[in-house]
Amino acid sequence: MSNTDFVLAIEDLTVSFDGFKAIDTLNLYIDREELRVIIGPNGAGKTTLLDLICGKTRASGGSIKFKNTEITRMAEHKIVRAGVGRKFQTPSIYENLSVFKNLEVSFPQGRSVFGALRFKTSTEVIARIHAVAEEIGLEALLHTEAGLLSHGQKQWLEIGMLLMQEPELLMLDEPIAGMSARERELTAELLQRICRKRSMIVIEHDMEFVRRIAHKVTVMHQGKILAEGSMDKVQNDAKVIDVYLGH
Amino acid sequence: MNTIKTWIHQHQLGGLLALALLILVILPAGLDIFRLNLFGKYLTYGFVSIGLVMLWGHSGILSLGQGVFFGLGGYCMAMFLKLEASDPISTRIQSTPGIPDFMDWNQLTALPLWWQPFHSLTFTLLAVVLVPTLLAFCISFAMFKRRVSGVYFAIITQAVALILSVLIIGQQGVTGGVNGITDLKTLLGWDIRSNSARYILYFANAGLLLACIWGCMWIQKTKLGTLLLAMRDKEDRVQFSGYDVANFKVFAFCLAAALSGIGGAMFTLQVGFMSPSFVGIIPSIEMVIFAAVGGRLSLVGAVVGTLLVNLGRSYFSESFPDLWLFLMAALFIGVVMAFPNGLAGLLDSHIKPWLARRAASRQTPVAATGDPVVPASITPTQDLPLPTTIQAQPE
Amino acid sequence: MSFSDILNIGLMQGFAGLSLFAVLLLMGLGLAIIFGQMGVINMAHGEFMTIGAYTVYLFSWLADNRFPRFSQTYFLVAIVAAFVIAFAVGWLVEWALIRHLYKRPLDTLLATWGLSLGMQQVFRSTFGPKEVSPTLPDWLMGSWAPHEGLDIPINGLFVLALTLVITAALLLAMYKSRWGLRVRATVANRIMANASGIDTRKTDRLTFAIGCGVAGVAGAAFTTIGSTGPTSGSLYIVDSFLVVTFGGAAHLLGTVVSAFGIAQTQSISEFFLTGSMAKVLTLLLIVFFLMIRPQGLFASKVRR
Amino acid sequence: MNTDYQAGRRHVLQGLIALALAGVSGLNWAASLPTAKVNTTKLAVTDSEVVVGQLHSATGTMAISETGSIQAEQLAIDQINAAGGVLGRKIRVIKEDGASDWPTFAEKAKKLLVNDHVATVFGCWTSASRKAVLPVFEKENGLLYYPTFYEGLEQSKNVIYTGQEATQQILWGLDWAAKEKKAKTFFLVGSDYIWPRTSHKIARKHIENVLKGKVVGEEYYPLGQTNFNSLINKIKVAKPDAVFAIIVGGSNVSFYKQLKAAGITGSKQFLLTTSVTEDELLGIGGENAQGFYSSVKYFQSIDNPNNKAFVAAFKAKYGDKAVIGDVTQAAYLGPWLWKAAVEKAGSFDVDKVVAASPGIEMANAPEGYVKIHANHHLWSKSKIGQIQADGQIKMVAESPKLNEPDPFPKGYQ
Repeated sequence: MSNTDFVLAIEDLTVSFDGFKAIDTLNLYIDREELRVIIGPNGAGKTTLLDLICGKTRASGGSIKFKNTEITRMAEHKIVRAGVGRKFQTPSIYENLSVFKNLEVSFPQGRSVFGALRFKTSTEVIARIHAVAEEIGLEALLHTEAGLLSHGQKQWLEIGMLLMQEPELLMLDEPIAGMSARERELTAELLQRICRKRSMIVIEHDMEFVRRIAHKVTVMHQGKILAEGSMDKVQNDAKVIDVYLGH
Repeated sequence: MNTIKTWIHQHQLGGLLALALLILVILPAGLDIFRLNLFGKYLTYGFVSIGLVMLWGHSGILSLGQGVFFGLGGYCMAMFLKLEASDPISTRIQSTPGIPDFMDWNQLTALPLWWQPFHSLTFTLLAVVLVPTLLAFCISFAMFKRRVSGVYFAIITQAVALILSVLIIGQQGVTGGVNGITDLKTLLGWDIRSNSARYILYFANAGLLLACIWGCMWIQKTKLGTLLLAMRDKEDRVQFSGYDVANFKVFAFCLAAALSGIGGAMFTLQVGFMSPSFVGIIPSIEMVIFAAVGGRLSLVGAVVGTLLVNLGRSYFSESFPDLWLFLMAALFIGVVMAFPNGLAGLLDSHIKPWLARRAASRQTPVAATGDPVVPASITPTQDLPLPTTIQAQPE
Repeated sequence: MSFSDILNIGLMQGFAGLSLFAVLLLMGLGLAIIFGQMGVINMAHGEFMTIGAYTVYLFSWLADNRFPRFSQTYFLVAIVAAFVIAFAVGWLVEWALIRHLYKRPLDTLLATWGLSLGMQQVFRSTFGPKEVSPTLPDWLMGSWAPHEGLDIPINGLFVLALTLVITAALLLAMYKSRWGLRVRATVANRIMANASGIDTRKTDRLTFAIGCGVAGVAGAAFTTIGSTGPTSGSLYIVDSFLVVTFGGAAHLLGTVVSAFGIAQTQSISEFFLTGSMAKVLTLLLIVFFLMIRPQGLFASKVRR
Repeated sequence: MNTDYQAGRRHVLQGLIALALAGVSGLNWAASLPTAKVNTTKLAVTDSEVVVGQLHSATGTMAISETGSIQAEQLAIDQINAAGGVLGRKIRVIKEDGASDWPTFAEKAKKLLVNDHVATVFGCWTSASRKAVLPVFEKENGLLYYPTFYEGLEQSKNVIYTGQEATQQILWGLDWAAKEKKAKTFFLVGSDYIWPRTSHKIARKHIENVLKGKVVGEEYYPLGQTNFNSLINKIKVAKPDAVFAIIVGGSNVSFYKQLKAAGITGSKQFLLTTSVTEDELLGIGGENAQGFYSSVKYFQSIDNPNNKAFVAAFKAKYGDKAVIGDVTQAAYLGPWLWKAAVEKAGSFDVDKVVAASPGIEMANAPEGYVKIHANHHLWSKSKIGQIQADGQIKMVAESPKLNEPDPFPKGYQ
């Protein structure tokens, strides 16, 4: 059943908290270099789905395959090393460190205890940090303490930290929440740029933004997939209008 | 001269140098050998304190069982010294000469097998570091892989301290029981109780402590140090950047244990005995308080705090025998309430800005003050985040 | 040894386990509220128990010297008084100390450790450094012997009954009263609780004080089986924390089950091993169990 | 009577006469015994004053036990000062708090000897604290008067042990139990540390080899244990003629309260203990241990004129409710024995005082007659008392002759 071409293949995934099924026999397939947006009302299980993929929450049943490898029981850091990056809903960066250090820590080298002890900031690392900083528009702020950045800049920094790891699948949880119109604009451009080299899953509420970036949209409701397809298609889906857009 | 100054600033060695000046020059010059020996004893607790700075302040893991590792290091050293003190000639009045006196009292007629290697100084010195580290590894590996954290970890370390102290007291035939291992005299024939030996041991201890602080500063500056700090504040982010956080926590715990073990061994050498009262819960908590008073984020601060608390205890208990516990209690509560980052935090948040303001008002350019450890803006609230955001709740 | 002897010993040993269960539970209950519900690591818990013990001593002194006709009944009054006094001190401590530290739970450990040092010295200055012994009512200190060779300690029965009453009252209060609702809401989500009109500060103070009050009752009850001195409370503190942690800090019911489990393990192993080894064995089992189930026996499952 | 002691007494007499004649305390003494002569080792001794140290736990868990010793030593020192002091010099005390912490004891001992140069120290209670300070005293050549009954296995040139060592406390008591109480089977219980374990080792050998009895159980519980129900059931299973109990500290209270509640009372079970004195009964409550027997060398209720004077003086100083236990009395002996030895030696120098100590007698000790043995322990009479409901202990038997202290008993190791 599973297609080896998919970056991510989720089949019959189920998780329950004290009997409440947050995700219920869900199937989802993501193509290479696809930017998928997941929408749905609060409590639909969107964030839980991301948690399950990156290993933060453990599934009660079903399978998650990343590039045809089963990752359902894999340790979190191994899933990351396999190539899955995850951005959290609220910006999760190291506020006390500079932008440069934030990016440096995310560089995928010296990941063992003693490796980290021996890690040197080589020219290769510096070059990569500058490249990523340019990508996310923070090059001028490299030596600023991250806690002093604006909310939007923090979101970008976290995306930048993920880019340092060059993930093949990047998952973003509401990346533009709390951003100004201008910042949304820039973020949309950023996402479109970076998805050329990788697949992405984005959770978002802002329909304008979704329309702009999505290749395909998945609508979730009560732990299940309600509809899937292009933005136009799901927006005209009667079920979706009923449970979500109609409200 | 200026280049040296910048070098010191760059490497944030100002605090370390000040501490070195204090314990290598000022104290030995100003104190008689009795008081100096006392300070030597306090400095051995300093090893535990810097371990706690690395473990608690820097990595966010509170251990209430550091006394266990201090005790183990001390016991290893004490076993070696006791064997040396128990040669067949000085123990000829025993039923079995040549074994430690407490074994003889407990009808042991031969040295237990696991005591044998402690005839060797090399083995002993290795054991001083490795025995605490190994135990720390076993505990922390099991705990952190199972994601035990915060208060729960602290309470488990307490239970470990309790288990070990009951065991040591209960197995008095091979451990010396509640009296500990006492009456230690010589190290390779060198009388450790003479004044000259005390001076040498004091300086060895002080030098070793400064070296350990320097080593910890170096670790703080590597990527490992950055990661430990990052892990304390945003454990999830570190984990989802591809790091196995459990391994890093194990490292921090083992490091703190090794440092404590060294401190214990130095204690045995300078004080001349080791007792299970160190392994228990009360000394373990007191050691946390030493670090807290000095500042859990500052290596130098924690050592200074250790010295101050112990000095305070000696002074108060000599001068105000009826009130000294109130004074200590007030000190602990006061520090926690008013200066959560300890005396070092006070320096960073009040004194340095004040100095900077004064300097600025004199129209002199302000150089970046050499903060010994971490930026002052770090808040100590990350120990156990309460659920503060709505996202933490189930959907 | 005859069959009836074995039966008697079995019964008495079973009761020994039960009475240890009651002791552990009673010492853990106050902490389960303070530590489990509020996250405050109260190292002065033992000293609040000592307050209860000294209250009994005071009442016993009054009964001996002023009101001899109450010498058989003062104890019940003293238990209520122990609650009231420990409650009041707890209220004061929360106001002066704890409320400033809610955002720094590990710091509560240090501050309350300082507090416990200070309280011990207060006891020493007030009641003298030596232990004291309240004169306990005769009906409390004997044994109940239903037939030859079987003695059930009445003080054990008393502690057991008291523990059951207090536990039932706390469970009821926690799950049926408005206070309990407020506490649970505050624990679950402080901000939301605040937003929905719950005075979380008042709830905190009341909760802390009730926890201390229960500790006072425990201390009062333990005068029947233990010592009363400035440092008596320190005998109980580690066991209390282990009981609460082992049970899973968030659930009162967990504390009950955990106290039962630890008591049975310890009392059975004590019968077959030496006392020290029994203690080590029990502690090791707890540590291993917590390794396998870090959240304790009972933990609430939520998405974290 | 020992002539040396009489010589000491003669000095006192001379002193008193001198005092009466000159009207100024000690001046003549100082003139006849200049400080340079009585103090050749730089001790803190002046023409009018001699400084001594007192090292006990005033805080922490051991304060419960050690307070009595602190009070008794202070009382003895006050009395000595009132009678003119030692070699005409008033005693001044430096008090240090060991805080129930053995390293602190070592630190404070060092402070007293090295910084304060005290002539002698009265102090310590637990064996662990004594073991911690012992190397300090031997290294700095100090002198310690140690008041507690203890396990023996020690004999230091620098310590005078004014309490009983284990054999003195145990052997005669067990003989008495076998003879008077017809005890054949014994159950040994103790706190888990060196004193109970060593004592029980001696007791077991004596029971098995000398009394030809049987030990039917031997149990140890960690210090601080508060629950003894399982132990009590084990005792009930074993049904011994005698329980021999050495439980200490807070555990003691729990043990006796729970024994009583389990129906094991003095009227039903013979129990002999070496760890309960009037001090412990304050916490246990006499009614909870009523009828059990204690084997020590002193009871507050001993009926002799010396003791009556001692108890009266103690109560006058510390209040009517003050009680005096065995260790408290032993602590009271310390300053008097030191004074006698100093005056016999005619010097405060530790070596001379130590050399003068063996043979020093005290006929007017509250417990009766005591004498320092060459092994630095005291000859004393063992006594058995029965615990009363009011917290006093009534003496029921006394060994007919002085028991020789034997810290390294042959055949018991």
